Amino acid sequence: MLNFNTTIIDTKEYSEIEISVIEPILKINLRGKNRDFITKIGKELSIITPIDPNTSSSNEKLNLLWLSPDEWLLYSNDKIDIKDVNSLEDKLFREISKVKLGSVTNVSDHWIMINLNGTKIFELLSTGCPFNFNNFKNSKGAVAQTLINHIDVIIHNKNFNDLNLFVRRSFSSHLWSWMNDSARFI
Amino acid sequence: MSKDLRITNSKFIDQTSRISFKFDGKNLYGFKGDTLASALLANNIHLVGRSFKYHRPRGIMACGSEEPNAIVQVGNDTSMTEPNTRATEIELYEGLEASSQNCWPSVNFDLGAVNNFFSPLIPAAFYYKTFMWPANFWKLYEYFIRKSAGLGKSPTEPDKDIYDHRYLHCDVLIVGGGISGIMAAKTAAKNNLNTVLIDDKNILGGTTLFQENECFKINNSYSNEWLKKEIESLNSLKNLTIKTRTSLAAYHSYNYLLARENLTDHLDLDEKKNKIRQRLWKIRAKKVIIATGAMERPLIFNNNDRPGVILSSSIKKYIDFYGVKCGQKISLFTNNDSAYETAISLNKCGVSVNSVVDIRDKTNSLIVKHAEKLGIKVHWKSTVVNTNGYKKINSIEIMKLSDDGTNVIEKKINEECDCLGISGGWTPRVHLFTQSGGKLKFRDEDNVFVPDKSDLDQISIGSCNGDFGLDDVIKNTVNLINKFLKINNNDYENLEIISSKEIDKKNIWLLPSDKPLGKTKPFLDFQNDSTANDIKLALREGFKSIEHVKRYTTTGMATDQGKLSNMHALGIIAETAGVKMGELGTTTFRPPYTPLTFGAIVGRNVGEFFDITRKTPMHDWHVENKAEFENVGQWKRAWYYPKDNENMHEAVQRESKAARDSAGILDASTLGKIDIQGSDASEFLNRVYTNAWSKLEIGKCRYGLMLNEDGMVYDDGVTTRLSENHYLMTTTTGGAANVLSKLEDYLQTEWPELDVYLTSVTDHYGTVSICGPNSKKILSKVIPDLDLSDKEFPHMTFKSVLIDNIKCRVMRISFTGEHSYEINIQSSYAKSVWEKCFKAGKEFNITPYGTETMHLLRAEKGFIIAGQDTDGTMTPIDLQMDWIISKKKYDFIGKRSLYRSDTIREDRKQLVGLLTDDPNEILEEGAQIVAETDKQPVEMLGHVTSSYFSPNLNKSIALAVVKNGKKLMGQKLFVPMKNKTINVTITDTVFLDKENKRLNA
Amino acid sequence: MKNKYSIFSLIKNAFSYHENWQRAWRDPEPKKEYDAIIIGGGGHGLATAFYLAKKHNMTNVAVVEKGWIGGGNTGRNTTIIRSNYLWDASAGLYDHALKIWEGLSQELNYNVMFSQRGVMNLAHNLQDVRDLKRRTHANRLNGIDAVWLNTDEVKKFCPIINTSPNIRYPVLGGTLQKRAGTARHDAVAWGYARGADAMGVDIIQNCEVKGIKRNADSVEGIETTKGFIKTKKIGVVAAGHSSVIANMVDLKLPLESKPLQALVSEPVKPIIDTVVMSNAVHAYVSQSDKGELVIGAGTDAYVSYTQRGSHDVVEGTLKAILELYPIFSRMKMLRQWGGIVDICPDASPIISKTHVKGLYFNCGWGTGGFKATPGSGDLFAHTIANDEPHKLNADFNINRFVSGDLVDEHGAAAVAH
Amino acid sequence: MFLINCPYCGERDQSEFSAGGEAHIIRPKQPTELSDDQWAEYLFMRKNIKGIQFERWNHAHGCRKWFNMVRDTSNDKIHAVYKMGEKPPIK
Repeated sequence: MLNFNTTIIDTKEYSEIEISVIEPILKINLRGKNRDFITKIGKELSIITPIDPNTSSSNEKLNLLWLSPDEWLLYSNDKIDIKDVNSLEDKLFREISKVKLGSVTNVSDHWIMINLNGTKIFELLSTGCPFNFNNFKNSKGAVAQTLINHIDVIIHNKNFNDLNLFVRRSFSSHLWSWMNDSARFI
Repeated sequence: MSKDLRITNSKFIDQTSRISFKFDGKNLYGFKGDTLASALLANNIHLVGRSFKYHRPRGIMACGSEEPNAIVQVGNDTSMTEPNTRATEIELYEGLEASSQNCWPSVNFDLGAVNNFFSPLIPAAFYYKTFMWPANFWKLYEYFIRKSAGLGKSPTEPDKDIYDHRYLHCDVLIVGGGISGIMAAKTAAKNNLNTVLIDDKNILGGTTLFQENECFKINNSYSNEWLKKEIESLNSLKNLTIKTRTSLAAYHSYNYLLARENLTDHLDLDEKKNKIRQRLWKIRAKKVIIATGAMERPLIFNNNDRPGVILSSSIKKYIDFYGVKCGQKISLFTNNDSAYETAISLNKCGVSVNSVVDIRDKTNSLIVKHAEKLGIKVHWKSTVVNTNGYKKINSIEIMKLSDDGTNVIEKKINEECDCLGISGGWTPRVHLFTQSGGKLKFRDEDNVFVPDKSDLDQISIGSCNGDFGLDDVIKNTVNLINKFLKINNNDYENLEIISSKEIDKKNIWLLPSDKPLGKTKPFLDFQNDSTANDIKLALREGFKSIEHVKRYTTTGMATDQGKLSNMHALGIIAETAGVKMGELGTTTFRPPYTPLTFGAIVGRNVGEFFDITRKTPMHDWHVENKAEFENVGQWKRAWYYPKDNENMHEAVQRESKAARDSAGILDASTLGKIDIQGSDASEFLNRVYTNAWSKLEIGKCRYGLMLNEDGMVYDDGVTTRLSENHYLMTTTTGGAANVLSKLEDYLQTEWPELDVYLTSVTDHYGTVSICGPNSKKILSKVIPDLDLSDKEFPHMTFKSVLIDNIKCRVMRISFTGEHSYEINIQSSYAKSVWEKCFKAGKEFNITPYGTETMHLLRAEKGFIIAGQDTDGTMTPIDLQMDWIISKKKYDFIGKRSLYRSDTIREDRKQLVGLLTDDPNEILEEGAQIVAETDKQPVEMLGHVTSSYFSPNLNKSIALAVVKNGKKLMGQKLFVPMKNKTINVTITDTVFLDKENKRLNA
Repeated sequence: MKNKYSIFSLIKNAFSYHENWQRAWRDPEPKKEYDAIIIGGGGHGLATAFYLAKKHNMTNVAVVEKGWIGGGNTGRNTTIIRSNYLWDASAGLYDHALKIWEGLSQELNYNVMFSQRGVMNLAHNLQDVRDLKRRTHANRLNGIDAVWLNTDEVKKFCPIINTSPNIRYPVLGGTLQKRAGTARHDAVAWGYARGADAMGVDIIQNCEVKGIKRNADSVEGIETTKGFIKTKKIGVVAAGHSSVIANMVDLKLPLESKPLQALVSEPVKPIIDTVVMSNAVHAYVSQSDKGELVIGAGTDAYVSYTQRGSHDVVEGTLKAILELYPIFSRMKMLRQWGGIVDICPDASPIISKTHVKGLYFNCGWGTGGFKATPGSGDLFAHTIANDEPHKLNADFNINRFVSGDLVDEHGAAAVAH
Repeated sequence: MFLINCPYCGERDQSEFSAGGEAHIIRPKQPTELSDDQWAEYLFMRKNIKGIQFERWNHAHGCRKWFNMVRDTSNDKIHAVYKMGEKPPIK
């Protein structure tokens, strides 16, 4: 049996900040331009496809993040079994890519999901992120693609002071230690 | 500490807590609230440094960031010492050690002072006119010049302190916590604007904080008392953030500002450790309000640089704020009213004021009258023509001014004093405004530059906007803020204000003397030792623009950036050249406003965080197995795996041999991988690669070469057709990011009509590459139910399979020329698959190999590495890869460039193989290749791009690019090294297995 | 030359309180016509005029400058001078310049403080090593004094460099050119101006070129803020503004003008006695005679004529400085500024005729023009005087961008600064 | 550091973007028909304007979309941004 390794399996706590890696999480990249594509994924996932920039929509299982006018990131709320990832990927691929509506790509291991929790997480982010969180903070579901200390990240405002942050796997251990180093000084 | 210099009634100095410190090795003490400067003055120490050029004794002259003289070396720990620090800005702390700079052996006895006697020989820019003979002696002259130049000493050990960054976004940023800044902050915050107020001092209030004077009252209380209440009221405002000890360093366009917050510099030595020393705030403000105040100007006259000559307003701060007398017998010299405030403060504290020398005719503003009531003597229409004393001023010479102010008349009066306060009027601090691109206008009546136009959403208020009277400051501040923030209810309307108004103004940039100018030393730039004479010399020699004069005389280029000298330099230029100052313009003020430590600018991105480190899924395995790593871009790649105490060569020889004899395993996860989907995917590939793709069967792989539009090889890799409209493209490790964005660029801008979607999956897949004659056996153990027969699974095809129910893609492709497979699997399982392969390969002595061996193996087969065998100047034809250029395709990226007159030339540099006559001689990569050995300089035909000793061929092999190489097969050439010449022969680029038998072995 | 400079002239003038020094150059009004006009009063332009007069007896020449001479990139660069370039053409060009530098103070009777304290280029990865070794070999065969240093030798030559193998990108070695070094930038402009002026060249400051008058195939003169000036030969040496001039005659150049930033620290006693450049850990540093650390930052990626760049560039540069010199963390940035550099796609300059008769361009020096000043002036003067390039600048013609025969220096990973 | 208004994501810090040079230089549809001069024109020759310039930017660390910008290169003032394929809002 092959065993599963993620880059970091850890949770760190600081004053009013908790940082933890949550894996395995399903992540599927969806791309498409036309209306049918939008409605199709909505139907397949029973979720409204967010078409407003920097927004997302969710149901009890899944979150769908707007990444660009023709790109979305789908991810699961909870840890998930690989079989379920595969079947959902196959299903979507059949329904979308095969019929030339767009593209469906499994990126579950392309991204690592880091959860940030606590009242001081935005201070933590401000140590290396030029993004203006003043409004983002208070808008549940908001999505931001930006940089943290030169590393690309996708930030999903899951809940009040509860963020999911996505970073490319090969960068994740570097970002992890940088964030933990930052947290010492908050 | 000479008791009598410290008075006891200061509210700002805590005389109950004594702080001991060291200056020039002497143990001294001051109190909490002191700066190093105030403490030194309280200890009757004025002489703190020597000037840059003449090494003249210099003393404390100001009380803030404009201080030109009192710059000291703080600390003597080799890693923590800090040069060129202003004594006027150092808050006193327990354990502080400071020392004078630029003097030897000591500030009191400085050998450099001989320069002062040579000063007639070394006017401005003298060095351009001499040191030219004998020609080769400059090195020697320079050595001494360098030794005598420079101020403090750099640390010689790494800094132990920590620096940090923060981003901050706000509605309103207010720079400066003086009276107008505080009014602005309160108003903005009360109107629900997210407001930030910063001030470089440790407490708010500016100079009004200690302005306790009959002539300046607000609502019937002293202005300082009124302000104190206002400051207290700020604490209740929830959307106001106040940052003290924070100085604005730079104001860039788009209201992007940098501010440095000092967090530990004021703490006792033992409290500093493991804390952030300085934090750089990167501020984005919707609106900026500049309230940075004004600086007092000196006056320019003979020997105006002696220790004890201090700006009048600084004397006032030292007495009113720090409770320190700058002297016992103080004289004042002014061209405006503010010196009288100083006189009154001194008088109040029982310091005898000899007299005020005022260049104006008698004036009777409120404050002057008040001063005279107190019996303070005034020399009207007079000037100081000289000061006496060496290490400290001991007397001044006063003369009457002629009516036009150009001459001195009547007899000289000598006045003893131990301190001279000078006031040349005020200069608004417009530095930040101009940094941000704002344009200034010149106000003739009082000779000041004030803010005029700006493209940014900002205003200047208070004295930095040219309002100097208390009533003007308050009135205009209220109006400006209301307009700027678009509000109408303002607490500060209809305040009752008493404020002395300056009636008479008079200004003389260079005061007349009884001596000829040449015999005097009227200093402008105290730190760089430039005088009015130097300015005039520059003009005389034809240096007319302010920038020329500044550079020729170095005026304004010292560590104070000319805060005190710029205006006078301009004034004297204007006077001498007979132009209006307004037309002359100013020099550009460049960031930072005050010098900024490199540490603060860099923050925590040092050491491990200097740059990102990217790791593959198998990284830990490589570490456990003692791999040496190579940096490839930001990736850490296994370079080779030394056994016992093998060196790199030995390890690589072993790995290479094993890979060909039995089996090798390589971590190829860093290769870029792009998932391509869409009905036009094939057409897209046709356009980006040089070869044709439409006919590639599903399940097959193909090698592709990507060019730049200039026709030069850009990247390469194998692309696999997974299904009708689905491809997986691989790129080089270094090229991954650029290739993806380049392809996105073409899709979005040039070919929007194509139905193609790209998604990077570089990090999603780990890639295990196993090669060698036994790779097939190994794979069959790892994936038993996969038919590996050449018929079912031939070279350049792929299979989608499951390993323990985990999907993966196995490509049968080869970068080594061996029978080999690449397993692509989700990164989470890649390490596990790697270990599985390794275990399965044990019996075949499977050998992990790194990038170095990979390079050797591919070189044996003559496969290129883009970036090593190509350098941005090689076309596919140059690489002898004509076969990969589709003749049928109408167009692809870079095609047209291949047919330019110089790119189709036959005699370009072309990739060839090289063999050394001596098979054990390994060529140096980068070595040049020539046809003749006896000429110098000699034409270079090309160079060695790759070179190795091949254990499999048991001889050295090399790839090279050689002019006209294709035609030179078998030709003997030379590789000239420093101490020998190596004979080589041009060969084919494929050294091993030309028939590709091993691929199916 | 009128009032020759020397220690004796200084002593002599000391007695008259330096009140008898003559002007370094006149301040003439433009004549009606010149035999040649140089547009741009920077180092390159003034040098061109100087050599037109000195070597080609063309003294009826004017240099027109929009602002003040030497106020552009000449006075804004980090003054690094070296000739260890890869390609023969570049090596020939830059070493020609270096040879002139070696006697320039005497030639101009103006101390340009050319200080040959060596320039070191560091390697931080295996490809760096290959590229730098390749350059060193090429240099040696071109008769240029460049040697390869291993890490210990690097440390020995510049002890304050952090050569620990444990840093992110360890120093794997480097090349050293001992004849290379720095010079005093202002002095170069002023020295050439004084020299040219003495031979009769008119240096006309505050004179902006508004247009170029031409007939079907050749130039007739320039329109300026000081009126029309007639001439048959125009040499454009306008650096960042080259395209602005080119657009006046509907000529497009393969140039982009971008902000290049530099900074100096506060002065300190001697701490680094050479010039160190690094490409991979992008930073270069030297110490001025005044004691300031002179540090070059990179260029921004966008076109701008503002002489300002973005802060990220400065931050990135100092980050690299602290990686290589952790002892500088407490040093303070005193001044930061920007220049506008005109960059060619192949990071090599253009010294060339154009299809318009009598119109010549000297541009595209990118971040590395200062070092070439004397050579560039000499070769451009030759090109203008003879209407033919000198063999040393023949390869730097505009046509190479059409034929594809580029002199690709960054392709060859040479640091262009 | 500019504050750039990405036509898709809104105002973001300059560090999220990468500059792509002069805009509206269309890649020739039939390169093979061009003379060396015409091809060089497309490949290398640029207006490099001092003043109002139309240029390409990419929100590289955001939505990864390319878009056009109207910027005054003499003072770095951004006058407008618009999507690829759209007409410039300013002449």
